[in-house]
Amino acid sequence: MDKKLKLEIYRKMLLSRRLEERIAELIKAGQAGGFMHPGVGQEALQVAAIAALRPDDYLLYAHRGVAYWVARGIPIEKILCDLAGKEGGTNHGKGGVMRVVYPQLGVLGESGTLGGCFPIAAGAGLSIRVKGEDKVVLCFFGDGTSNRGTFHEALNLCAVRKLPVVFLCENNGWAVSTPTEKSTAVKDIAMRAAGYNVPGKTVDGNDPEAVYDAVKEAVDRARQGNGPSLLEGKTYRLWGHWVGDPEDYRSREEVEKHWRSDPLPRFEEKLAGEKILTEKIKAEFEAEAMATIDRAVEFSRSQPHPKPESALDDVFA
Amino acid sequence: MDKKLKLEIYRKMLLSRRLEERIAELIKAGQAGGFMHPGVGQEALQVAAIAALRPDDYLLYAHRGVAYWVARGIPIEKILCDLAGKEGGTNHGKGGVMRVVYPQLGVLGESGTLGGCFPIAAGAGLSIRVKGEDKVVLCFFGDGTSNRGTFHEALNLCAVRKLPVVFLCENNGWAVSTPTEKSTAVKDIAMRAAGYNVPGKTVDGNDPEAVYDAVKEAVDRARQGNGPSLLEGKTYRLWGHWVGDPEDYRSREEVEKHWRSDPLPRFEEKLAGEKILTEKIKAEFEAEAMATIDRAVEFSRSQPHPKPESALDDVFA
Amino acid sequence: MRKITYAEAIREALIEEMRRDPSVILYGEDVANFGGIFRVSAGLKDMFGDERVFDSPISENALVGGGVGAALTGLRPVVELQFADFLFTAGDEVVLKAGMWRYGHGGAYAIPLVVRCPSGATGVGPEHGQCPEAFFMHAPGLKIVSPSNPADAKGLLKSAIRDNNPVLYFEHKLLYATRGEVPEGEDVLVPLGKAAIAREGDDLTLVAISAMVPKALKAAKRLAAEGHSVEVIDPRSLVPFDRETIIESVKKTGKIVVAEESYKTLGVGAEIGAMLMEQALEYLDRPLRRVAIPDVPIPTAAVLEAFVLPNEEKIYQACRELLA
Amino acid sequence: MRKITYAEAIREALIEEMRRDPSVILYGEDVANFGGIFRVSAGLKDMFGDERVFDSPISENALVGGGVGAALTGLRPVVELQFADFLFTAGDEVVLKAGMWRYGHGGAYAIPLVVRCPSGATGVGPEHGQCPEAFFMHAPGLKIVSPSNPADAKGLLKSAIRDNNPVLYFEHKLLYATRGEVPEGEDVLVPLGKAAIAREGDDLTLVAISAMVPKALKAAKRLAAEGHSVEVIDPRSLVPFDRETIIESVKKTGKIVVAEESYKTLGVGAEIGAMLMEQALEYLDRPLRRVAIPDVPIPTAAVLEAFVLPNEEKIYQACRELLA
Ligand SMILES: Cc1ncc(C[n+]2csc(CCOP(=O)(O)OP(=O)(O)O)c2C)c(N)n1
Ligand SMILES: Cc1ncc(C[n+]2csc(CCOP(=O)(O)OP(=O)(O)O)c2C)c(N)n1
Ligand SMILES: [Mg+2]
Ligand SMILES: [Mg+2]
Repeated sequence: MDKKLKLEIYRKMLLSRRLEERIAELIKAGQAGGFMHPGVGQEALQVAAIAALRPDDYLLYAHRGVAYWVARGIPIEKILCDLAGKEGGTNHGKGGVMRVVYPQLGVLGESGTLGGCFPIAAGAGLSIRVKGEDKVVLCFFGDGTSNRGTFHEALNLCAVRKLPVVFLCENNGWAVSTPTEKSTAVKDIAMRAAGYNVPGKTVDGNDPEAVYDAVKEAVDRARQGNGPSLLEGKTYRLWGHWVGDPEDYRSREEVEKHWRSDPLPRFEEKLAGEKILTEKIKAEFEAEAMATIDRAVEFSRSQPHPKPESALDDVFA
Repeated sequence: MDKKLKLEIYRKMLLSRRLEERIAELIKAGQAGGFMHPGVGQEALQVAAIAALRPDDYLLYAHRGVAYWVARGIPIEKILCDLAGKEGGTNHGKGGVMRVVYPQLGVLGESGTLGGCFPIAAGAGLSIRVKGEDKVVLCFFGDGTSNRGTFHEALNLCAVRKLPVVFLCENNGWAVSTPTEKSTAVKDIAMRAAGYNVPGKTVDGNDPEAVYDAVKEAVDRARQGNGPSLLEGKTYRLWGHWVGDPEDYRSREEVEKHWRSDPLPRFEEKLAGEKILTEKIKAEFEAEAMATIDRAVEFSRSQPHPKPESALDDVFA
Repeated sequence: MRKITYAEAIREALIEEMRRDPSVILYGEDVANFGGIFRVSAGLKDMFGDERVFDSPISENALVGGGVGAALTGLRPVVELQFADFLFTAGDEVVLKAGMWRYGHGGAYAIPLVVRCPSGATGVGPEHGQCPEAFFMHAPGLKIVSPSNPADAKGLLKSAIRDNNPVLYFEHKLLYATRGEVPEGEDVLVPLGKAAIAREGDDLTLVAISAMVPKALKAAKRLAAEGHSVEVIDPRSLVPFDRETIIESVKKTGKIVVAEESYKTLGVGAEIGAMLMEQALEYLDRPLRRVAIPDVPIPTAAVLEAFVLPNEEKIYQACRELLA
Repeated sequence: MRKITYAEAIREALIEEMRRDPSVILYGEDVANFGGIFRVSAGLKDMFGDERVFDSPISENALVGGGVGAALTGLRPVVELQFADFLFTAGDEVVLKAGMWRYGHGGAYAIPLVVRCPSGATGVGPEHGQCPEAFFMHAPGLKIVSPSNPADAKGLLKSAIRDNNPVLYFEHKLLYATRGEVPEGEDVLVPLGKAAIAREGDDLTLVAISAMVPKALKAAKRLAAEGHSVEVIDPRSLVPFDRETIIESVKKTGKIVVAEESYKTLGVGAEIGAMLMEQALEYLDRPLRRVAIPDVPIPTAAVLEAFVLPNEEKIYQACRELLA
């Protein structure tokens, strides 16, 4: 990973973190008008993985946080408009922030039912294959979601038809209040690759370089026509399942332990050690993030709500 | 496996074979009134596996053939009545021969949608566990069916809760007209066990002893509270998918090759070699099979059709 | 009489039935450790142990199908889906397994299964806010209940658990916090298949389902102030469906409005309309009015959601129109 | 005009549309190697290659959901389910993905997907013999067609493939072998949303769906011999639904019978009844009659199946009753 890419990943991780902090404030103050599953702690995995894509590749993100969209380059103000159900977002209030969509960058949207993404990803892979393109599909999902039947059906279909799809599990140790080991029979989700005869690899999801390398390898493989892969990044959900989650199902110690491997300061220190990130750049990134977010909040506040009767639009094309 | 058990397995394999031959005749002559997926060639797997169960265990058979029922001891005449949709069967014309049911021997029935059996099996396992019983569930399924999402969900659920369920795949190389390798990403279905951290084992499904030993081991393990297993017997569908299948999708050579490992003569020779099966016993078994089948056909012919208005019964308990 | 919330009433029913019958179990995503994402089952794991109350993987097919398998073999499972919408995720298990296993096997088994389905639009969009009762009312072999108040929530859930058939139990999320009088006593049941007359009246029959009942009652009150006597009927159970009570009412009033949070086309109101056209045509003196979602998915933004959802005002207007 | 079978008509439509548009693909279980278990797609793999026509695993969720994903990204997939009943197996993918992806994402994408669903009772029991149109007619975002003859089968399938929305295309198994005139020409379409008047008449409106149309026509003929003029309407497409044609007919006849192979409660007849009660109450001079399956699963044995299925005689009797 070159210096420029490292800095870019760091910048997007930071922007995502700051954006989620602001969104949490807005939600707590009753000013956001929306609902959000925060991704704090998982930004390294999300940003670094998406850095391995080409602009014309397809992305199916998961339900956790904003970093996917920040990484892909969707304007922040659009995200905030979607959160608030305002015009000026990507879905005109129809789907909220859980359904950010951006066809220009291959962002296909999100399934409200977990695991709904897997067949969609396979289908996008099918398209690529039939059209003879060299695009790739990246499909994120949680550890808990790996227990949906659609995971199995889609992995198998992609494997038998060698479709260019990279499945990337964000294993953050929890599904709402249920720890992974109580719901999931394998320690590493990537072990499930054996059921489909595809490469499976588990990496430290809080290490952007490890993530980038693994995803890049899988993406290249898919692009060359060699079929799907199943990757897993180990990470941790530092915040609650949603903003406001009482979190009475897990211990403070456990959470605090994981704050010590928060990927943001960790990457910061690493880049500082490598003399890539200076205090000056850091300060600039922080200032830029704040300014971007402020502007976006302003924009979203100034945007109108969709016209009520527009609720009847968009059912059919 | 002791001598008595070997003979018993042989007897039931033979009876099943003769019964299917008769059913095929009846169907071709338009005299059966029903629809059937023949199991010719798979009797070793079906009969030997079921021999490893206790009478109070639960059974979810698959859609292929009669040997499951013969093995479990369901009276032949009931099977024929179900085939013909007559009274005197097990489901009073409601479900046909695809839904033979026998609560007395834990035979739970069949799902018309393939893979519907997996969650049902898990649920029966849950019952056993909650009630603190030491029963076991045996769930048969085809190679093609292993690609249903329910397979994944049920295996995982059984594994995390250590439910006493043995999943047994009859890998016969085909799903209707689709060869296993075209639909299924792994060579051995048992490799999928890795995705659930449970024992997985592939055996020669045409060798009743190998099947019995593997199933017995898995059943014992389940009975002792050590959870589920995934087994696979390699076998071959010697006849078409249904009686009347044109079979224009596979070569005669392939089929003929597999007739040479037909488990019935193979086991016959083995038992003859071991001096367990004499010509006399064999003749007795043949005669007994024919007599039983003749009686059963007679019985089924003599049975009335269900009363038309009984179609309205049994929706609710 | 003491007042408790709808959520508390559900919880009480669960506790009483689990105490009464060791074959009742409860499972679903986050029901044990967390007490359910709506906290309806808080504390039950501690009361009944983690064999009878447990968290499951995110595997709706296995949850519902597992419930069928457990019911076939002697348990009375109560399965919680996090959102009623996930019934579609388990479509085969709900419609073909729960609904048809008994029939297809000639009555050899009963399936005493309850699936708890939190329903209703709350700003969470098309896949977490539906009231999908009408889809399943078309499916043979399933019983369906949709309580509108705490007393019915408790009494119907207890009946559902004791029933020997699969029951889809729809608990409306916006009702969880509503309070109402709930009689004590472990054998106070509300029978499946008996509508309630929530308010008597002579001029118009207003059938309202689930969270529409309180809104219908408010509309009826407004109309009363204007001199119109509206009879509000709460079917409570959609299968079995108490057709008699509605038909009798319409024979008296000659007018009918149906208010529901279903999509309009083939919502419950369609069956009511057709049934009346079959059995009470000569008594109908005004057209049917259906207050329902206008055949669009449920949008997320509040202004859009409000536009498509039925509410007190829309119910009031529909009644006014017929009473004019 | 040349006569071909319903199955041949479907096959022709597939061939013509695949020739016309390289983004049309066909997949499903056994559609390629075998040409489909009903052999409707025989030979297509050889014509279009195994990238565009292929056999899939037994994975209904992945098939339908994959179709949505492929449609989102520029293909026009035609997915064959072996039996219409398997729509439930892919419940989430059909109702929430195909039906709502576009809406939930504010219209960002179109979903030009066709799901071919062989329907109808043929002695194969509760899970292989349903006509489940009415379930999906309640679901927003899905178009639904049910052709009753070869010409419509071809023309509607071509329209469905060219449509930019998800279409559930129900092909009744008992119609596959029926023959009828089918015009030639690759641009002969039958529009979605336009009912056909299969026979004109003045005394009674008989709406019949799919395989019920030929039976309704026979019943109408018998009634004609007795001096009754029955108008037979074939809606052909259930979403969009040509309400106008039915309402106009009833305004003329004052009487309506609906014949369908759905379960009666909340079958298509329920919507027709409710719609008429809303929009044509003053024209109705006789009660509604619905000829449908009496809310039981479909039994396997011939005598039982015949008892629950609608047929010519039951249709005839229902009409007679109203004409008396
Ligand atoms: C089919 C389905 N089941 C349940 C839910 C409710 N739900 C939303 S998020 C969530 C937990 C997901 O866990 P995981 O996949 O590990 O992702 P994480 O939230 O940890 O990022 C659940 C159960 C859903 N949306 N869809
Ligand atoms: C969900 C579902 N999809 C498709 C079918 C139709 N079908 C019946 S048998 C069969 C092939 C099954 O193959 P396999 O599991 O290998 O079992 P085999 O027939 O080889 O014994 C198919 C596709 C079905 N009944 N259910
Ligand atoms: Mg997680
Ligand atoms: Mg097979």
